[in-house]
Amino acid sequence: MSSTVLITIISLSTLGLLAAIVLFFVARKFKVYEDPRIDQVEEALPGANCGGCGFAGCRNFAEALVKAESFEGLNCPVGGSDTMKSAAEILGRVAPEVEPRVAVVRCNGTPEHSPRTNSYDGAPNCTIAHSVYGGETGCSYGCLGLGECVDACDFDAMYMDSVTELPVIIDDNCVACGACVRACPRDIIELRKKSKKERKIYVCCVNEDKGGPARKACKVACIGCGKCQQVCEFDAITIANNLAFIDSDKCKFCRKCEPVCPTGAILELNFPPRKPKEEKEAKVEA
Amino acid sequence: MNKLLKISPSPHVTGKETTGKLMFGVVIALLPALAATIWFFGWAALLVTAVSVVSCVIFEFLITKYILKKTPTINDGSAVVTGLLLAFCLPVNLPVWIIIIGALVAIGVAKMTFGGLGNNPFNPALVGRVFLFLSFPVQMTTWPVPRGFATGYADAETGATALSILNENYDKGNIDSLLNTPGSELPGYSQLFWGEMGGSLGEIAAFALILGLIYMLAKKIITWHIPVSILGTVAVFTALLWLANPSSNIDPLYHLMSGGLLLGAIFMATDYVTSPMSGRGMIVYGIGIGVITVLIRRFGAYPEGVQFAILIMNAFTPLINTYLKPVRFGEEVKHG
Amino acid sequence: MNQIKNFTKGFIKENPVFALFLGLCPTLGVTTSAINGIAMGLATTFVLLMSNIVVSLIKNFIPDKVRIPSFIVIIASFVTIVQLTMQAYVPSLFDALGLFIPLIVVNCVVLGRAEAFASKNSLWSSAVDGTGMGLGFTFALGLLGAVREILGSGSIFNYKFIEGDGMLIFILSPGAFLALGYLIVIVNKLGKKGS
Amino acid sequence: MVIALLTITLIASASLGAVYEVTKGPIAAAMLAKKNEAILFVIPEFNNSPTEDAYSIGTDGDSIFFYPGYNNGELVGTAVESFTNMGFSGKIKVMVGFLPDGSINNYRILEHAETPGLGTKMEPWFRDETGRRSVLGLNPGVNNITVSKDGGEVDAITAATISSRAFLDAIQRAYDNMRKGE
Amino acid sequence: MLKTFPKGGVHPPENKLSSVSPVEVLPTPQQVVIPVSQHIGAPASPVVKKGDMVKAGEVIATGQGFVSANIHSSVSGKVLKIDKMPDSTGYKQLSVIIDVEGDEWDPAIDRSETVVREISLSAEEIVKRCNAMGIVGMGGATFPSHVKLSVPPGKKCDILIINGVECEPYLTSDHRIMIERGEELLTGVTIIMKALGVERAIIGIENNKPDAIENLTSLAAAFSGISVQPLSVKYPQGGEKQLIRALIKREVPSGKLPIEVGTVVHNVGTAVAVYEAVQKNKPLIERVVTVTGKDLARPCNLLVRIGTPVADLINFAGGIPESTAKIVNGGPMMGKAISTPEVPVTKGTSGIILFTEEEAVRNPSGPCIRCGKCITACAMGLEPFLLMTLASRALTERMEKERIMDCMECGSCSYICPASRPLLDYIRLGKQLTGKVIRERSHK
Amino acid sequence: MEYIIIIIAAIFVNNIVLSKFLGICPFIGVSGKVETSLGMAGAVMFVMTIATLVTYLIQTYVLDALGIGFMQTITFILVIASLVQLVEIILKKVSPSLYAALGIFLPLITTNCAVLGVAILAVQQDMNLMQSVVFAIANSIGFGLALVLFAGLREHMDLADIPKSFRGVPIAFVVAGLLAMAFMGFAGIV
Ligand SMILES: Cc1cc2nc3c(=O)[nH]c(=O)nc-3n(C[C@H](O)[C@H](O)[C@H](O)COP(=O)(O)O)c2cc1C
Ligand SMILES: Cc1cc2nc3c(=O)[nH]c(=O)nc-3n(C[C@H](O)[C@H](O)[C@H](O)COP(=O)(O)O)c2cc1C
Ligand SMILES: Cc1cc2nc3c(=O)[nH]c(=O)nc-3n(C[C@H](O)[C@H](O)[C@H](O)COP(=O)(O)O)c2cc1C
Ligand SMILES: Cc1cc2nc3c(=O)[nH]c(=O)nc-3n(C[C@H](O)[C@H](O)[C@H](O)CO)c2cc1C
Ligand code: SF4
Ligand code: SF4
Ligand code: SF4
Ligand code: SF4
Ligand code: FES
Repeated sequence: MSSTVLITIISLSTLGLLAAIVLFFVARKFKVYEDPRIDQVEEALPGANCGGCGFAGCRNFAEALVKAESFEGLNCPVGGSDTMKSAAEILGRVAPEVEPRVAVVRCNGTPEHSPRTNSYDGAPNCTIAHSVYGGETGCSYGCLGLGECVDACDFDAMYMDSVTELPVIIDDNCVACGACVRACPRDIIELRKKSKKERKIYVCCVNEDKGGPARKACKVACIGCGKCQQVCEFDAITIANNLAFIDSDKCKFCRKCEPVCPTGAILELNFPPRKPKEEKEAKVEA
Repeated sequence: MNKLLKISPSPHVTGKETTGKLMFGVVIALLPALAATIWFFGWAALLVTAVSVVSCVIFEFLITKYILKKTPTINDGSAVVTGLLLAFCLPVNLPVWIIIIGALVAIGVAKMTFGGLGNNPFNPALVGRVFLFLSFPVQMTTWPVPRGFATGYADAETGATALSILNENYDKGNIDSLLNTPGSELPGYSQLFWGEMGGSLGEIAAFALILGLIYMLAKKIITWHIPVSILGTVAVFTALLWLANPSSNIDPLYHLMSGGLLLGAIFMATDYVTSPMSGRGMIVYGIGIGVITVLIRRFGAYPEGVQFAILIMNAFTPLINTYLKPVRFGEEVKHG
Repeated sequence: MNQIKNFTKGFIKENPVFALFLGLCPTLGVTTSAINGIAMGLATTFVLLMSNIVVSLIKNFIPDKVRIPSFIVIIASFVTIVQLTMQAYVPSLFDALGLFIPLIVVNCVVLGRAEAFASKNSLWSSAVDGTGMGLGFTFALGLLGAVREILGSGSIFNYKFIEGDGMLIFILSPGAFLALGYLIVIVNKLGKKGS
Repeated sequence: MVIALLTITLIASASLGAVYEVTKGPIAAAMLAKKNEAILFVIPEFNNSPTEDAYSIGTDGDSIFFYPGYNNGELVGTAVESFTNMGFSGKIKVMVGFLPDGSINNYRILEHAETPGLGTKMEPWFRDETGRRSVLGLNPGVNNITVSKDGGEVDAITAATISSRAFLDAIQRAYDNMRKGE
Repeated sequence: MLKTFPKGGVHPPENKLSSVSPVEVLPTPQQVVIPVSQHIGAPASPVVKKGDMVKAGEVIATGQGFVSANIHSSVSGKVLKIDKMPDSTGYKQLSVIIDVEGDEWDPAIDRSETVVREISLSAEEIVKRCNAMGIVGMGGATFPSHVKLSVPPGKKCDILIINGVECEPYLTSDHRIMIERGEELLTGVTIIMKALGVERAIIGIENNKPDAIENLTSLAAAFSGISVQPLSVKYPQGGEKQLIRALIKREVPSGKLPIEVGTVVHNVGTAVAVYEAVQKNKPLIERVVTVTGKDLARPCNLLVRIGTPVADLINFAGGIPESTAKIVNGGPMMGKAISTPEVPVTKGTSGIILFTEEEAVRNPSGPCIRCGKCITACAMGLEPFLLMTLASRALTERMEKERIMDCMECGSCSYICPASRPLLDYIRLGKQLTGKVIRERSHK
Repeated sequence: MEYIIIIIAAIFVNNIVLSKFLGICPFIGVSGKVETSLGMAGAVMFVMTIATLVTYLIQTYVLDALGIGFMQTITFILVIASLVQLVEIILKKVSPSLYAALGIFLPLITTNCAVLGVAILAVQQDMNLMQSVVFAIANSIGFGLALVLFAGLREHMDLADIPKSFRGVPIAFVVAGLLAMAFMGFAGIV
């Protein structure tokens, strides 16, 4: 072995040794503990940082998960139960099963149903419009049609229909993150339980006015007459403030309520056609 | 009254100023300089200007429409201003294809990549110019001498600009003799003022640029802060150098009127989009440009430094905007 | 793991330069011509391949605590070997790449791969991964080099196809940044369309 | 753990040492070859070994090296490794060959950081016969080898006057020091 | 040089079409709709029922808590119903609807024309009386006046400022009051001075109302401690912080009230209302409203009962012109567009302006060109362009740091912006978001 | 004067990031916010100065003395790696907030070309001890300047309307290109 090789070996080893020793002592002196599971959980999350969980980004949520006593109320809507399961596995806990949900727009105030009374000329933003005036129609509860919900959706699951001037949800893309629900200043959008074959039945109105004014503002407004509540056998329908609401967790999709509504405020979608009353069906779908 | 009543948040009246009118005002302010350059360089100058303006507008149209898929924004006139100013800092004998590349870079790279009007951190026309300067140094530093009307400039006689002559001679210590020798290559003050000398299109005639400044100040298109702080800083800095060593430096007046300083200080440093927004910020920005300009002119490799100085201070603009806020109400006068 | 996918991922989807934004200094620094870019890429590939192999061979013997230092020593050794070899047998290339040869040591791609892949996978996978990533890196550098050479010098692989000079700026530093910025967008657009 | 690290270091350093041993020769040879090739290029044929007969003069914080070439004992030319700090981007190193009468036989740029496409034109420019570009055959002792802008006899590279000045400065420096050394 | 505030401001065309029209009395309407919330603070709670007969000046709803105000019937007649009715924004609000029968007033009210100069009430009694009479600020904010008349413990007020600026274009109601009711006004000022315990009051009036300046200056000689100060014309000089700065060179710090710098600001209309409440026992049941517009047949100033439909006012002034595209309640810079002329006049209605299509249309907004004109225009020294961007991205933390809550919503920024950006629209949104965050934090 | 030239050259003329292409990864990675970038600049300055000092000593008194110059790369990287780890451990304890801000980038300083590059450059340019240290400090200031300017520009762009496909890294490169272009103006100042 030549002397160069020898010198090389000796000097490098000494250097390595020295560095190792210094580091060893410093590391001892300045030790800080950070839960390694936070990293693991974060890796299991989708990383969309959408805030659907209610936390500021995925890492924040991971920290919350690690700290949480139970997973009650903690859910990543984007990743769904699979993600929660793997997070639970990492932390050795059981995750609650969450039922998949999908957003619906509870307003049917198309120009045809709800004639325009004013024209809005402010900044195209629903919250701004909502805070300065009641709306372009006589209904001060309905959709303002400026698409703030659409802008909020990170998953290309919404668009504004130019004819109805209402937002439309593309069920296949919707991950039920709830961003649109939070964005809408009028609480028009709701996350409802997903059902087989994308079936939906819900009151497509949020107007709390009494029957007369409500009807005057919009042909398909819910007038709070209570007929649907009477026919529902499952206690799924409640009426409050002149407005009916169908609880998607209780609804059994029996379709009894839809025909009794005098204004057509209840919508049913993706059901097979009814035999005798086809005429009405067509009207609602239009 | 059969229409629907309009509803909107206040205010319900608006001022008369629009983006388009402001840009048009800048174009008007540039007309004297355009006239001067046509006077000295003939139709070739108009050709360069036209090519630049038209290609800027066309590029903006094509990019907004086909690449960004937005509604084209050429009506606001900002592309016209960019085109004009780009042309104004090019030599008159520049081949057309190079001008077109410059326009593409100015609009495509410096402006539209950032989302168009209002979003670009760097001055588009200057980016276009510096890009060309660094890409085609030979073509960008051959300056035809003015021959008046009607002649082509493809094969014109070329000469050095005032600043490049100075740049060659600072270290030789013969500046004062150069200036005082009749018939020396170095242009005199009246040439600087009226514009009969080599240089890029828009920079030669000081009087035309000053007319533009007066117009823009009168029309409130710009405020005094930026031009005054730049010119003031250059004057002070060069005066100090000159007083310390008159044979290796030229006097402040000469500095002010030569090169692209006036064009830059009046029209390019004042670009709204890329300059600070508060008065205090503008002054800091102007001082920065002044100092860097003189440093580059006097000590750097390039005879002229305004273009770089403005771009460098453009980079500082966001920081200036963050740290030099307007004076808030309640900050200045405390309890009376 | 599918070895073919493992190999090809480095080209577009996980391209160290275009997708992961790693190893950017040599990417910008040496790509004044296609040849330089490719040479740098291949030198890096060699180091990547060898260090991946060695790391995956000895992964079980290295305690966790000294994992990173050990990797660095291994990588640095291979870099020095490349350095000495190039200096001896291709001195002109060595001069052209200059400082960036020793800097392969700190190329995040190399250490990143050793740490993220080789220390967890088999010899064969690691070798495939190293080669794939290395060639992906080479591809990126070659592409950027080619673009800059074509625009900046009007030539490709030293073959001049226009009279006179190109757009000088592309040989200079601003051109490097600009070209890379636009290349990333274009490559990512094409990549998305492809998959 | 220390043992593992130590083992790795040991193996690494040993193999490095070995590679170094192997490449030491070729590296030195490559460096010498480069120099010899440049010398061969700038002075007429010789049959001594100029690198062995080399001598140097220190100036401006660096050194200038002289490689005299003899053919059968007769001086046929001197290759001078000269430098200048006046380049556009710092130092430029050139090898320039003088015939015994002091006229420039040929030159080669060894090292520089000038801008490609501008300053890099030094290599072909100053032996190009167009106009007054070429410095070959000029004698710095007789001719004024500065750029024409400065009143000299050589045309500067278009848009690269700085590099041209620097190049000529290196040549002049080589000549002056060669005369001084004699 | 006339006094003014130093920073910011704009100068919109004044268009004071009705400044020479004396105040006319609008006949009582057939029905009035009186909302129970016409002021800042808690809504009042109705004390009448359907079918009750009321006289003009009778309390129909009582204020809830300190910052609130009583509501009085402005007419005599029968309560038709108490129901939710659309207010000027189109949202429904609890209102008392009264069918007018005759014009019978509460006997306690002194309806004579004679001006009573002698002040018999003590400071506390004045405050109590204002509270009982439902006096709120007439300058636009409708802040209950009794609150402003009671100086909080620990604070001291040394000077009263009376706001006769009326810097909004078109509006002339304060102008007419200063000309026609100078003596009542000055007596009102003296009453307020007594309530606050100050020796000095300054009335600030913009120089475009020389007749008002002249009238008050000559009358003020007979009142001790009151002076009139002409100001140069610049919007938003009527903003209280700007006015204080212009008149006495004090700057109210961010987030603080004028009392912090030893002053209180009241509008001239408020001073007259205080006079009437204190000396004549008359509640706030009518007010002067300017009805104006370029195409309106007869721009005028009207004395109007609260609750009168806006349509009645317009009809009196010549009817809605065909060209009308927008109707604004208040001034063009700060007023609110109303969705239908059926809505009622309230205590805060200083003017009704009918805009033509040409004036009403907002130019399409373009990208911000960072011209800085909004910064120059903002009298609060804010950066509206930045606030708008931050608001549209809901960056509340940064908005708070950039002092969005200082914005007084004067609209100068939107007015001046060459790119027609809806700056104030977004700044309001930002203020809402930020205000919510701040409130939540202070609750914790 | 000599030191002034070194300083100006390193900060403006041959800016380590914009013209030498060293330390690009952290330049692109940690430049989102002005505050973080200031922290990063500080960390780099600290590490770079100490690293250059130590490596200079090792080069002169170990490698050159023993004639094993070829071991430069491996010894330098070892020294730098240990140093960074040292800084990391200490910072974690002393200023957790700064540590949190710099996050994963502290370890990245190890694999940061700037530190190793400057150490090697100082040796290559035959500088003496004092010159090397000044050189290191000047370069880290240059790094900091570029980083902070860049962070300011990126904060500005966060609020701008950048086309989707350019957001993030690509636009950062375009800005870096334009910044480098502006800095070309300093050519020849020293
Ligand atoms: C990007 C760029 C690189 C340059 N590189 C060099 C160079 O390497 N050498 C040089 O002498 N001049 C170079 N120059 C030109 C000088 O800045 C200067 O203009 C020139 O040397 C003197 O002008 P002249 O030769 O046209 O008289 C360069 C210019 C640019 C724009
Ligand atoms: C929440 C709030 C509290 C106030 N408290 C007081 C107060 O305690 N004393 C007072 O004199 N004025 C008070 N004011 C009234 C303000 O000083 C001011 O006169 C009022 O907001 C109307 O002014 P503007 O029209 O300029 O907005 C208060 C206002 C608000 C909004
Ligand atoms: C932008 C702006 C402009 C204002 N202009 C006036 C005005 O011209 N006249 C006026 O009396 N009050 C104006 N005010 C309201 C005053 O700030 C303040 O609230 C009022 O003078 C207080 O008196 P009050 O409580 O008696 O209404 C304005 C407020 C703002 C925010
Ligand atoms: C006073 C003023 C100066 C301007 N200066 C320039 C300029 O120097 N360069 C340029 O490209 N555009 C200029 N413009 C046009 C416009 O602002 C510019 O294209 C924007 O930077 C594009 O976003 C100017 C506009 C104004 C109003
Ligand atoms: S539609 Fe609503 S809930 Fe569904 S993904 Fe979009 S934002 Fe989320
Ligand atoms: S649903 Fe809500 S957010 Fe969406 S457009 Fe309608 S009002 Fe706006
Ligand atoms: S509305 Fe607010 S931000 Fe705009 S100018 Fe007025 S105070 Fe300033
Ligand atoms: S006035 Fe309008 S365009 Fe000018 S800076 Fe303000 S928001 Fe931007
Ligand atoms: S490659 Fe240089 S810092 Fe990453």
